[in-house]
Amino acid sequence: MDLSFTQEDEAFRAEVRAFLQDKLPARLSDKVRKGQRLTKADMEEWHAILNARGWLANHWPVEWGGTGWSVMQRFIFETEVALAHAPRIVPFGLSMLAPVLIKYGSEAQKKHWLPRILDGTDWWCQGYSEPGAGSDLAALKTSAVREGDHYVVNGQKTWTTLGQYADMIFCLVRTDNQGKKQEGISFLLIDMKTPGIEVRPIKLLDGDYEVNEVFFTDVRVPVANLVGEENKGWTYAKYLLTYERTNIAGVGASMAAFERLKQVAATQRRNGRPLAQDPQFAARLARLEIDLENMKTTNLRVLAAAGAGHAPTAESSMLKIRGTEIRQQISDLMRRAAGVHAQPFVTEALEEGFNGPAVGPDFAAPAASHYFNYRKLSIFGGSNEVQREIISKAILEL
Amino acid sequence: MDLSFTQEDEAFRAEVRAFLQDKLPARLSDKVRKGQRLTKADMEEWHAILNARGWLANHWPVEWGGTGWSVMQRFIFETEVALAHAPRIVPFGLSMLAPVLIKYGSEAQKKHWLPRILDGTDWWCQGYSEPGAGSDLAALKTSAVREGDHYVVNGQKTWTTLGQYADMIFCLVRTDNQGKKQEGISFLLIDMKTPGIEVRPIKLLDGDYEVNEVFFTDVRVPVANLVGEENKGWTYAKYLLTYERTNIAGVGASMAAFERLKQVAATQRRNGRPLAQDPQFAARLARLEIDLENMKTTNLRVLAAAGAGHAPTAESSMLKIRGTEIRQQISDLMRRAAGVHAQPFVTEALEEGFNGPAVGPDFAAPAASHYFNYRKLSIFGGSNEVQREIISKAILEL
Amino acid sequence: MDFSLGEDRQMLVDTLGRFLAGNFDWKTRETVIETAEGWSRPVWAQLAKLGVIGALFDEASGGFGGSAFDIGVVFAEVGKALAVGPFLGTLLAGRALAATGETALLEQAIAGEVILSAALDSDAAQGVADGEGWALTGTQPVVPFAASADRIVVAARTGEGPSLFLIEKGAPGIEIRDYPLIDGGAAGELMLDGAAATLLGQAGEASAIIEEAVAAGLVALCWEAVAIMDSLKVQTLEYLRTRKQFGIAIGKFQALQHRMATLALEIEQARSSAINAADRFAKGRLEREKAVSAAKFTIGRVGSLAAEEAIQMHGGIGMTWELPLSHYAKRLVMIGHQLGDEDMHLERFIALGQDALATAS
Amino acid sequence: MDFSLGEDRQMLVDTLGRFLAGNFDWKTRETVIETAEGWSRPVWAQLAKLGVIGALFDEASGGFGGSAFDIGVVFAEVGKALAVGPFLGTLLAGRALAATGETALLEQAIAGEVILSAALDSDAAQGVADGEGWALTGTQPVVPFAASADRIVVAARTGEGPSLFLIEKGAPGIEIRDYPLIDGGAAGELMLDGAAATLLGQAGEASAIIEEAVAAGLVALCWEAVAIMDSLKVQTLEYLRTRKQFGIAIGKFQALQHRMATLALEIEQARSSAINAADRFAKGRLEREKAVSAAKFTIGRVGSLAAEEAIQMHGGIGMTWELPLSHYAKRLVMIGHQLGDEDMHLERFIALGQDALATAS
Repeated sequence: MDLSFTQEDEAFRAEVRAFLQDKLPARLSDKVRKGQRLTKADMEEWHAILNARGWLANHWPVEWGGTGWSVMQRFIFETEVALAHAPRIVPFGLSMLAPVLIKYGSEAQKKHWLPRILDGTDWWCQGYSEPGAGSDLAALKTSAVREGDHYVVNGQKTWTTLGQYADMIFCLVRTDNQGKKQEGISFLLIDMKTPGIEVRPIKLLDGDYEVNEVFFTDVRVPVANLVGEENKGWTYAKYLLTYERTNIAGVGASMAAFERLKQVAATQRRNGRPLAQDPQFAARLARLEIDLENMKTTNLRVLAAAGAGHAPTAESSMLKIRGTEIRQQISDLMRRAAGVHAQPFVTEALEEGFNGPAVGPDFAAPAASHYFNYRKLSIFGGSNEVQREIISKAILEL
Repeated sequence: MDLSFTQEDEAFRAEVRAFLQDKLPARLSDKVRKGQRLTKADMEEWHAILNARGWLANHWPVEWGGTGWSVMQRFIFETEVALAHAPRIVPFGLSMLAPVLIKYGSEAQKKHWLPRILDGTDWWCQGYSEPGAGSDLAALKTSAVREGDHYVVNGQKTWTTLGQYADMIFCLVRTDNQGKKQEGISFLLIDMKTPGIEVRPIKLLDGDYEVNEVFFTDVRVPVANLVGEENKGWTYAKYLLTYERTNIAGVGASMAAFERLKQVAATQRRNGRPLAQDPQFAARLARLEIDLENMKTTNLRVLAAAGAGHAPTAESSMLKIRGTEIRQQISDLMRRAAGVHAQPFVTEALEEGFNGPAVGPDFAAPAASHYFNYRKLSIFGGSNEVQREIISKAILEL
Repeated sequence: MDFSLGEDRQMLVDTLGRFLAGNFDWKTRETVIETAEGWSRPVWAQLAKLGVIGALFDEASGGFGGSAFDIGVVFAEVGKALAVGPFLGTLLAGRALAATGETALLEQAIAGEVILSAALDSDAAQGVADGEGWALTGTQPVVPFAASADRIVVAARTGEGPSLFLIEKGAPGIEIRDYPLIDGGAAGELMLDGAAATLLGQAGEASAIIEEAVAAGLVALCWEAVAIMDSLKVQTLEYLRTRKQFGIAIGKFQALQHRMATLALEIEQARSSAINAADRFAKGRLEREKAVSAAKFTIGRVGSLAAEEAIQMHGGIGMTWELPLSHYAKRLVMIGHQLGDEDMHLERFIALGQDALATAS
Repeated sequence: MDFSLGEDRQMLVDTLGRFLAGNFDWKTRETVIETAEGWSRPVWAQLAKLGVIGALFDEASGGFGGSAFDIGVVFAEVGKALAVGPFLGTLLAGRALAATGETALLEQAIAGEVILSAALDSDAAQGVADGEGWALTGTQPVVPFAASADRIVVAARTGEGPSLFLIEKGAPGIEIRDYPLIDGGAAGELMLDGAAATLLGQAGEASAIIEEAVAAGLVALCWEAVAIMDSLKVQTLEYLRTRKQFGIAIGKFQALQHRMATLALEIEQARSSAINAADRFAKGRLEREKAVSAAKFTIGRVGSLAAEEAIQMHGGIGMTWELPLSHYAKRLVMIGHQLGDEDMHLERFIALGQDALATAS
């Protein structure tokens, strides 16, 4: 039993920190820290910086541009990046499509698409959910009918995050209506500029645009854009859903957010004393700090097991549930800390370079928006109810 | 909207209080207040006192010995009796069997059994649950086969509360194995002295004996002891389960227990101050007080609706859940308040007249035992899970 | 004991409910909250005509009601329709005006001719005598519909202690930084720099008046909150009955059924707490304050649960602007932030209990 | 980073586990807890021979282990078997003896020849110098296996401050009111009336030693608790898979499945907290104390949940004395009462955090 990081790991951490110190633009980390909205250009900028350093695709095989890092190194990297308030890297191409291509794609597909993911040529988005297929993803209906060298795609996808910026979308489509619903699904890569595609933004309850509906009307997709075999898409989709979930708890992001919360609690006052000394708030804060410390160690235990060759399966579901609960609780305490200043909805304050008169303490401006927005964490990416089903079946054998 | 009791109700309350002041033996209320164990004689003594006043069967029709009280009067009575630390009246004959007899029994049965319930001739117990039929009560297997003027009963009942004192048991038995399991159940009255009956005590986790297994081997029961029609027992059982549930929340008992808890919190010290000023304990106490106040009003709302002719159905399930949760939480805080003195298991201290050296504060002796014993509240009487099913189906229509 | 509203109050509820359903439907609301002022003056004028504003005040103050139950039922209808408008500011300011004998102004407000608001944090401003009047300095945060108000009742500390003042729209020394609210409507930071003000009542005597006005505001918010919870429950049950996944209505999943049962139970507890607050309002100070703090704690606790569960059970669709549900959830959570949150009222309930003990002993 | 126990420690675990399974099975336990002393001297002697007691102490003190992880794994096996015996008293007293250089006595305890206990509430007794020795007066509550102990380490306040003493069985001025415990085993109120005592270490210097010994005790209790939670989980899952109601295994009911998933998740969190406590034990005081308080808070919180859910899901049968489960549940809840409960450790965690801030600034 030894929970200390190795000397090599600590040296690696120092290297990551030095890099972040050197290369992470203060303009970007400042926006992230303040909870301001990132533009497409902001995200592309950070993507390019990481790619230049060779650390972008750190979980890919080395031959395709990976770093060969251990799971522990990847954990350290993710944590440090989050603690430094770096922008989140959009995962759709890099962490979702790429692993599928690497495992199931043709040589030609890998050679064509992987470099373009690295250099940012293609901004990818995900076409999984449909209005009638949420938790029950396999119930999807968007159809792809083979016509010569093309599939003709009709249907609708939804909850497509950042689809408004995307050049490409990877889609689960139905190529066969016979048999079980999990059979007859195929995995297609579709150019967003193809005629017949329409992207409609979905306005979320916090007023933000980050998800979209994507409509397909007779969209012609070259057969070369089929990944793997026709009707085997469910296998690839499941692989994608279980791949690289060691960082699903978002420990780094929660640590960074919690540090900010702690600062707020030390300075923001209620009833004549800092919130950190308010009995109820102090108890909420302490419980959260303890939960976070516990989750961090649970995460490390899963990583250590993964490093020893035990692929985490349902353990990821525990990390997903507790990780999102903690992230939501941090945002919950932030909004509580804002007091009456949670109500003002000064959206300009969420934009870079906002110079208007502040309304309340600066952390308050995005507090309620974040709280409401983070409701998504327990819904998307496999709802926490679905994760409980997985735990119940896979770990508890009920 | 007017939540005050009427002048008549207040006069009634005064009358009840005067009676309790006058007639409730201090020896009994003292034992109840201290959480000591009541003997059979203790319970019979209070039963007789109430009967002498004519208030024992207050929910029966007047012609059979009832008082004609309104639901609100009954609520006031139950509350005052509990606040005065009177012993609980054993409900099996008085509140469970009697309503069934009154509604479904023959004239002869009523005339024979009801007066004996009042005067305490028969101590009744309940034969409902079986080892394989708990929440799924209708799965019961104890069989009664007609042989001439008798039923011959074989099988086993369990969780029979205070069966060790009982003269009589009312049982659900299977008289027909055809058709749905709810059909083919009959309602039998069985003399506990009949040959072939064996009562085995079940020791509970707190060391106490209050429930039993009852075994039936070729027990011959006169056909005259069948209540209502053969194979219609499920109807009577359901009636019994929904009857007289307006007091199911146990508001009076919780109020009395909470008052005691408040006294404890005001005097018992931790970290150099009374528990009532300990931030965590004070918050637990305040939340509980608020929950109790809310439940009290919820209960009164249900009563007022019942008084206006709306029979409470699934609302009782809400009261049962929250009522037992609150009662359990009070016992939980009592055990927490006992600190290190929750561990000592000085069972002598639970007996009347205990004069040995006290171990810790006097409230501590039964604190852990009660906490563990009260786990039953959310299990027995229709588990809280079953109550949630009822709410979901009957109120929410899911 | 009587839990029915009574005939007059039931008529008020019916009238108001019908009016809002007809004149403040969802489309209207969507339009109104995007306007600069964030509320509808014509709707307000009609509400005044219907006697809705007068229902918040007693006859001695020019109103037609004024009991805590009157306030409760009006705000329940506001909650049901998710109506936006200067309801709370009018109630708070009006109670203070009534308590200080300023019935003439209050009557204009009841008639809808004058729009009121209130800024009742007496630690947020100082008042000094200035000739015949007073000058106020300080910043009062998140004053409801501040920019729309013709008069604002402002609490400020003077040499004599907490005092109440009246300020007038556009008077020198007043600046308002106004903004929309995340739950609809608008408010503003009221920045006072020697603003000319009229004293209400006696200097230094405002504490009890403020406490009573805030207690009325708390009753209002609690009833509004319970109505919103009811609405969230109905919307969620409807969704659970119709939304299908894995071939069946998701309302058939037992895990969700049990959570909904718990939520329904908690909402009944919240309703009871709001009834208690209204019932104790006319009782002694300690009983009133304990009950309103207990209620605000309860609706804060149950409110977050109801909002979070309603969204969670809807899944993604519950997070969209398009679905009214998300706006009900936002309003409910934000009620938690008005006039003291769950934690603050729990602390206050504890402190009031200790006061009671100290008084008793 | 390495979460494996390591070869030696794994061997200890295996040996101890096998021994307890063979020599302290459920029947033995049932017999032992009904005896007057409430534990088994022969079993203890064998444990000593196996080196289990020595594993709690380092080599300098005559032991063969002594790290927090050594302590943890021993108590985990104790928890798994629900073993009763003077484990905690030996650990607490032994750590104090080791810290004050009393290794000779400790070695006898490690050999099983002397039974130790500890009463470490320095506010519960006073010590005054009495010739060459000291005299102690006061009452130490719930001292584990007090009546069985040959020597008890007692904390008491002297003119110099908190101090540690050793008292001997049967010495004048000592009275023990002993009793069984609801979770098995025994303890006693240690009533001191001028009892003759030997000073351990320096008078007034005991605080740090007591804190470190209690921290070791907290690590022990946390690991014991997690093992009990594991056992409750396994027993409950087994019951859910086999108990049928309404024609199917109750483990097929989704509401119970989701609750078990939550419980399993919480138990993993509790395990992590116990690991953290052991890991930080050798670090600086503040890190150690924050971690042990965090762990005791966590196992208190999760412990009640696990005990209550395990009983609830079993239904009536879970409440019976006959089923081992109920005894696991009782022990788990009672661990919450030893060395400070959940609330007290949360308060302590908050206070330590504020100390840290004060030191940092």
